Amino acid sequence: MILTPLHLCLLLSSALFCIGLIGALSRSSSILVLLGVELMLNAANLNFIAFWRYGPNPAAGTGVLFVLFSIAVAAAEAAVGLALVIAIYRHQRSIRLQDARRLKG
Amino acid sequence: MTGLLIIALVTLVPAAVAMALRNVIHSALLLILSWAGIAAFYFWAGAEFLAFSQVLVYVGAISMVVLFAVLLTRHTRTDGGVAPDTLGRALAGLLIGGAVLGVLFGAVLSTPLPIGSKPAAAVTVHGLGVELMERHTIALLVVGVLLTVALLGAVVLAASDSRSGPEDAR
Amino acid sequence: MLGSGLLQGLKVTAKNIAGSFHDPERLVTVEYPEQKTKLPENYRNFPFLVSENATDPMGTLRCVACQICEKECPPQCIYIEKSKDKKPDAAGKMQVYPAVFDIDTSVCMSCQICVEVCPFEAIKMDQVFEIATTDRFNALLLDRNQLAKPNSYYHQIHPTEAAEVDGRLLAERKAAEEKAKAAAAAAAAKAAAAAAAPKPVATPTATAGAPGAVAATVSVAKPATPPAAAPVSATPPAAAPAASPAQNAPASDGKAAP
Amino acid sequence: MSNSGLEFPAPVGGSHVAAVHDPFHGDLLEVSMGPHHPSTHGVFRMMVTLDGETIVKLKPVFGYLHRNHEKLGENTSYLASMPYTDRLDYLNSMTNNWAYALAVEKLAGQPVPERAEYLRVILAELTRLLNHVCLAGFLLQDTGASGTPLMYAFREREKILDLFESLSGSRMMCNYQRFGGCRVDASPEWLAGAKHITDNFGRFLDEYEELITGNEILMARTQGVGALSPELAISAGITGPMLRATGVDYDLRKVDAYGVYSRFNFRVPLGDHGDTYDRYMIRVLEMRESITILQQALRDLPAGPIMDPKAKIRGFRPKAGEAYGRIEGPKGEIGFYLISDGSPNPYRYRVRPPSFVNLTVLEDMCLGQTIADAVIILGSVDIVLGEVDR
Amino acid sequence: MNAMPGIFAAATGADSLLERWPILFRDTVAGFFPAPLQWLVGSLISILAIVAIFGGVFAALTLLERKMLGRVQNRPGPNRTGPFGLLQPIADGIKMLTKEDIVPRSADHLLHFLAPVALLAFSILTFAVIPFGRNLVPLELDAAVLYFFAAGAATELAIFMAGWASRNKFSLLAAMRALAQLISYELPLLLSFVPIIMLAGTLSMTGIIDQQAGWNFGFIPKWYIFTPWGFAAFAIFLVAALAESNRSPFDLPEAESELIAGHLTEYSGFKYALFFMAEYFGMIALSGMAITLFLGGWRAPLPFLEFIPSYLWFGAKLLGLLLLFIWIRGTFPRLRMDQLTRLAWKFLVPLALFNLGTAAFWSLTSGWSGPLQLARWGVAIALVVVPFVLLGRGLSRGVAPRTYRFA
Repeated sequence: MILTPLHLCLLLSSALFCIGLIGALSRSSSILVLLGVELMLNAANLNFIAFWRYGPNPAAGTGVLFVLFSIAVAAAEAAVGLALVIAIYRHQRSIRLQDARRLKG
Repeated sequence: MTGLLIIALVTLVPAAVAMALRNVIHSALLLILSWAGIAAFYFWAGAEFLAFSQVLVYVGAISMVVLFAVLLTRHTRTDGGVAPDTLGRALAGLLIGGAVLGVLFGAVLSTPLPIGSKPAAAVTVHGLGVELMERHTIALLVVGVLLTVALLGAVVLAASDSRSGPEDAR
Repeated sequence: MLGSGLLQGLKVTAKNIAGSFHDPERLVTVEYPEQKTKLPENYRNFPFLVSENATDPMGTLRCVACQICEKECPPQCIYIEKSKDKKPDAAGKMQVYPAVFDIDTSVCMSCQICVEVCPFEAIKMDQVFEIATTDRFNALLLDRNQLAKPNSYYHQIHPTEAAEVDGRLLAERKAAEEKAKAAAAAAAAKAAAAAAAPKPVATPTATAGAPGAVAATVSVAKPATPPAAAPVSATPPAAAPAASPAQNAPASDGKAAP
Repeated sequence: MSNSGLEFPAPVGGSHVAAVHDPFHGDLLEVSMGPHHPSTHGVFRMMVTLDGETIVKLKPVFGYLHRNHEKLGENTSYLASMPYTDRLDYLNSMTNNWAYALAVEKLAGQPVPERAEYLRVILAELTRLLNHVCLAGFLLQDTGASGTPLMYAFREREKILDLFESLSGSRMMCNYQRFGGCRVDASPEWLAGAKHITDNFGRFLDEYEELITGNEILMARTQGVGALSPELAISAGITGPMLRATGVDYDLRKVDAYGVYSRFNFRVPLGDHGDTYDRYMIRVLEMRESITILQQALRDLPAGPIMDPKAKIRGFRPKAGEAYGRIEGPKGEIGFYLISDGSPNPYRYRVRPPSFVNLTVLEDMCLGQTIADAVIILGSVDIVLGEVDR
Repeated sequence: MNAMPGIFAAATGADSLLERWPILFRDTVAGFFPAPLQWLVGSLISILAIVAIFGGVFAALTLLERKMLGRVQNRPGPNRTGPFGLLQPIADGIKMLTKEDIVPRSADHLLHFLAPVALLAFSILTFAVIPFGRNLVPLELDAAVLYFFAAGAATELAIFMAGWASRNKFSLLAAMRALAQLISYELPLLLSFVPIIMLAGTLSMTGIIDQQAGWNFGFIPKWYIFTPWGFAAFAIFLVAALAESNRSPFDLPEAESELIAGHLTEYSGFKYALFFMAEYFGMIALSGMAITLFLGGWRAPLPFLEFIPSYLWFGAKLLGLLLLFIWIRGTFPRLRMDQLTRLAWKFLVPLALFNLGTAAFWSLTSGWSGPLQLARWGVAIALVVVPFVLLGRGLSRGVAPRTYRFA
């Protein structure tokens, strides 16, 4: 079989996704978990660009626009997520996820 | 093709190391490098506008927020990280991650994909703008509202109770 | 309106930038090693010892080693050892002189108290301020040879004060001379009365000393002139042989006189 | 003493340097500002506990410049202490000299000739100009104004220092006042120079105020910062411009009317907020009042001797007794308390340093402010470490 | 196109040898190399030229700043090294190079080393898209403006690295301040030039400069600063640029009276010099950006001055802006952290948003002429001034000159 550039891009993005996944699953620091999620999101964005680049109609720019929106959402997610981390830290004096068991602050 | 490989290296290695390090600050800085690598990928793929946006948003903004959060939530300066993760947890993570990786790789490699023939007709900023304002107006508005709400929510969450009184601060 | 104060401030600094190119009031620094400001006459730095003339500074120190300054010096940076012998001073009177006179200028705080308490106008404040050395200890410890400066130098750095001091000294010496004359006259009368005079030494030196002092004050502008030097050089023959055995002689002599 | 009380510094070791955990404030950071710090005005140290940038605790640590001044004074003659007083508040040696001379004159019952009294007023008011202009410069330097206001202030200070130098022989260590008068008489040229400087000082103040007083950044930085209540100021013994900035009308020049101050016509400016801006502005206004005093004094300066002819330089032994001499120094009430046992040295020699007393309320003013404010609050207290540590 | 006459007038200047020699030189040198390498050689020449020229400008600027601050403060400034102190930068450089490089034992050595390097690298990156003269753009990008700010955004990251890696509390506080400052001022900085992009319709620097070609009435250049909204945007940009480049009165991360030297406290020798270099490079780059966006780039202010080569005009404008920065530094006290952020969020951001509206109004009314033109100016000025006054009043609430009573 032939390894096309698209293949390579997809492999890259899936590797990145898995790194993010492993990080998110195995770390207990909520900030690192958040960063892992962020990485997975980025991996998804890579896919959009890869398919836009090698897809049938690169001129449409839909992939780019999708990633643009995705970045915006990721920014919002990061802001809210980290605000949550800080709020949790205020209550629990810890950013370990294991410690944040109570829903009530 | 070598370009792509270098980009993959710059993206994957820091990300992997970042996920393994104990020092959160180092992790964050390495992740910034990884994000920069992703931006390089966008640039390589011909989406330069996206590359700059990625740098601006991730390197310029999200990284700052992350670093801020790390600094604000440290116990003392010395241990940037938190208590060590349990081995079982790490193993479970690795296992699941490995499994997913295997499935994804298998899927990608077993799929015949069209060979990218035509060179990318680079989208101009102007073209993007026109498309954004004409075809995706609603999406743009929604994202704008989302961002505003997220900003307000983040402010409310982060600034919530520290000064309001002793009953909140335990 | 917001920002008006800021603009005003910018205006002032702009005025100063422009002024620094034409207005000496707005470029006030002095390029030190090339330019120097004129030191005011009262400026003081570290003390020095006044000697009557430049050719023989050690022989003509006004200091009589009374040690008042040593006692009064607030940081106690003066160290004096009295001489065992005596030398005639400017007025011709036999005086003790400082065998050792050290000032540690690394300790001295230039307060001028030594000058104020000195009854003999022997210690004055210098104006040399470029005294930085690479040696921390020895170079800053000044001995009497380094400290001694002639009266003419004193006149150079503090003209008005020096003139006043010299005038006062002169007057004092005149008074002393008259007193001595009166005393001599009285002594002479006494001697005449007693019809026996074994000690005519004191009166000649006193009379010889007074003109010398006058000459020294007059010839301030031209140091080490023969007239100034003459009476001084006339004295050493009396002082130089006066070693330790001779030292007690006049004292016992003086005591024996009355 | 202040409400919070002045604590003597505990030995500070490495353990203080760790972050402190406090459930009510989050993570606290203890920062040692000084003794080597650009804006602690000498070797002063503030152990600051920070919540973010907000100060939750401030401990002043001083004594790095302690020179045993008071004990030295008891072991030297009365006159020999005079040059040491120069080194207390080394910006204002003339007023230190005066306060000490006043105490000794009270002790010995020594009268002072009128010309000397006038000269003392002239020199004290020049010193006030010098000190306040320095303060204005340093305060602005503390707010980060790149040295420009400081250099303008120093430009004017230099002129006054030149005056001092040509009169007393030294720019800062004047050692000028004596028991019963002054050391050197002022020549007519000197008086003309003083008049020239006095007349031009107002113009400089106008320019300085144009540069800075209306500056929005300065106002935002100083207004409402480090406010001091009049009650606390009185109970802590605060004096000088700092007290008057809180609105308390207390000026020794009016209260004691020592020397010939009763003959001059001047006003005492009062603040209403007691904050840093008030402390700064009170000083600026005091400078303007000083100018009017100087003009009157230079106009009315009588002829005559500058030293009481009966005054003794050598062998000065006041009769046994005690005396407290105080004047309104530029920083506040500077006083000397002396007990004599009839010997050439004082039995007890005590200084009441305004810098030190004014510093006691530092923590009260700084709590709840940010670390940047602490610097300018300290600047507005106007301390000189030579006087604080003695 | 309304810029056509301007372009024709410029053509006379554009053809002169003076104008074209940098490009000619580059192409000639590159021509000696085989064709595949020409691109590389050309780029290398550009890079070398930028580093050399701006290295020189940096050296001159350190001297200029010290001289000018000296003049502000009634003193001549450095004048001992060489004639008029002109060799001072060289002396400084030698001193910096020969000083011992001290790294605190407990510092994070790698980051401590990386921080100045990264900072300098990021600030040099920003030079890549600035048009220094006609055709003198090192890198012609479609989204050049975005590139510029993406590269610039990374600089505060390096400051954070420096502050955190030093393991000094003052450095750490400085790092926090640097982060807060970046987050606060990125927004007004970006918002301030959005109207420009809106009206120019392009993110390309050359495009923006082309839009500013020509003169109204033959002598008022069509630069964006000469419109009400453009002027307001310029002011906002300038304030935000001061904050972004950590210049006084926004030099909080290195506030010497509070944090000793902030993030620079634990740096010495050459690394310290690198920080300085980066700070000045950042200042130069932001000034260059301001020139491009608001001051017509390399264009001459008057038609008959076109014969002067464009890069000299750029240099003159750059010098003017840098002098303004130094002048401001010599005059103003520093803000406090909370005031700094308040200024950004409560004043500059709303003002920039209002300004966006003003620019939209300006764009919509571009057809108005005659008396309507006057009305257009009036409304636009009102749209700029009224929010400024109102927001300014809100910002300076509780802060006013006081009157004092006398006992």
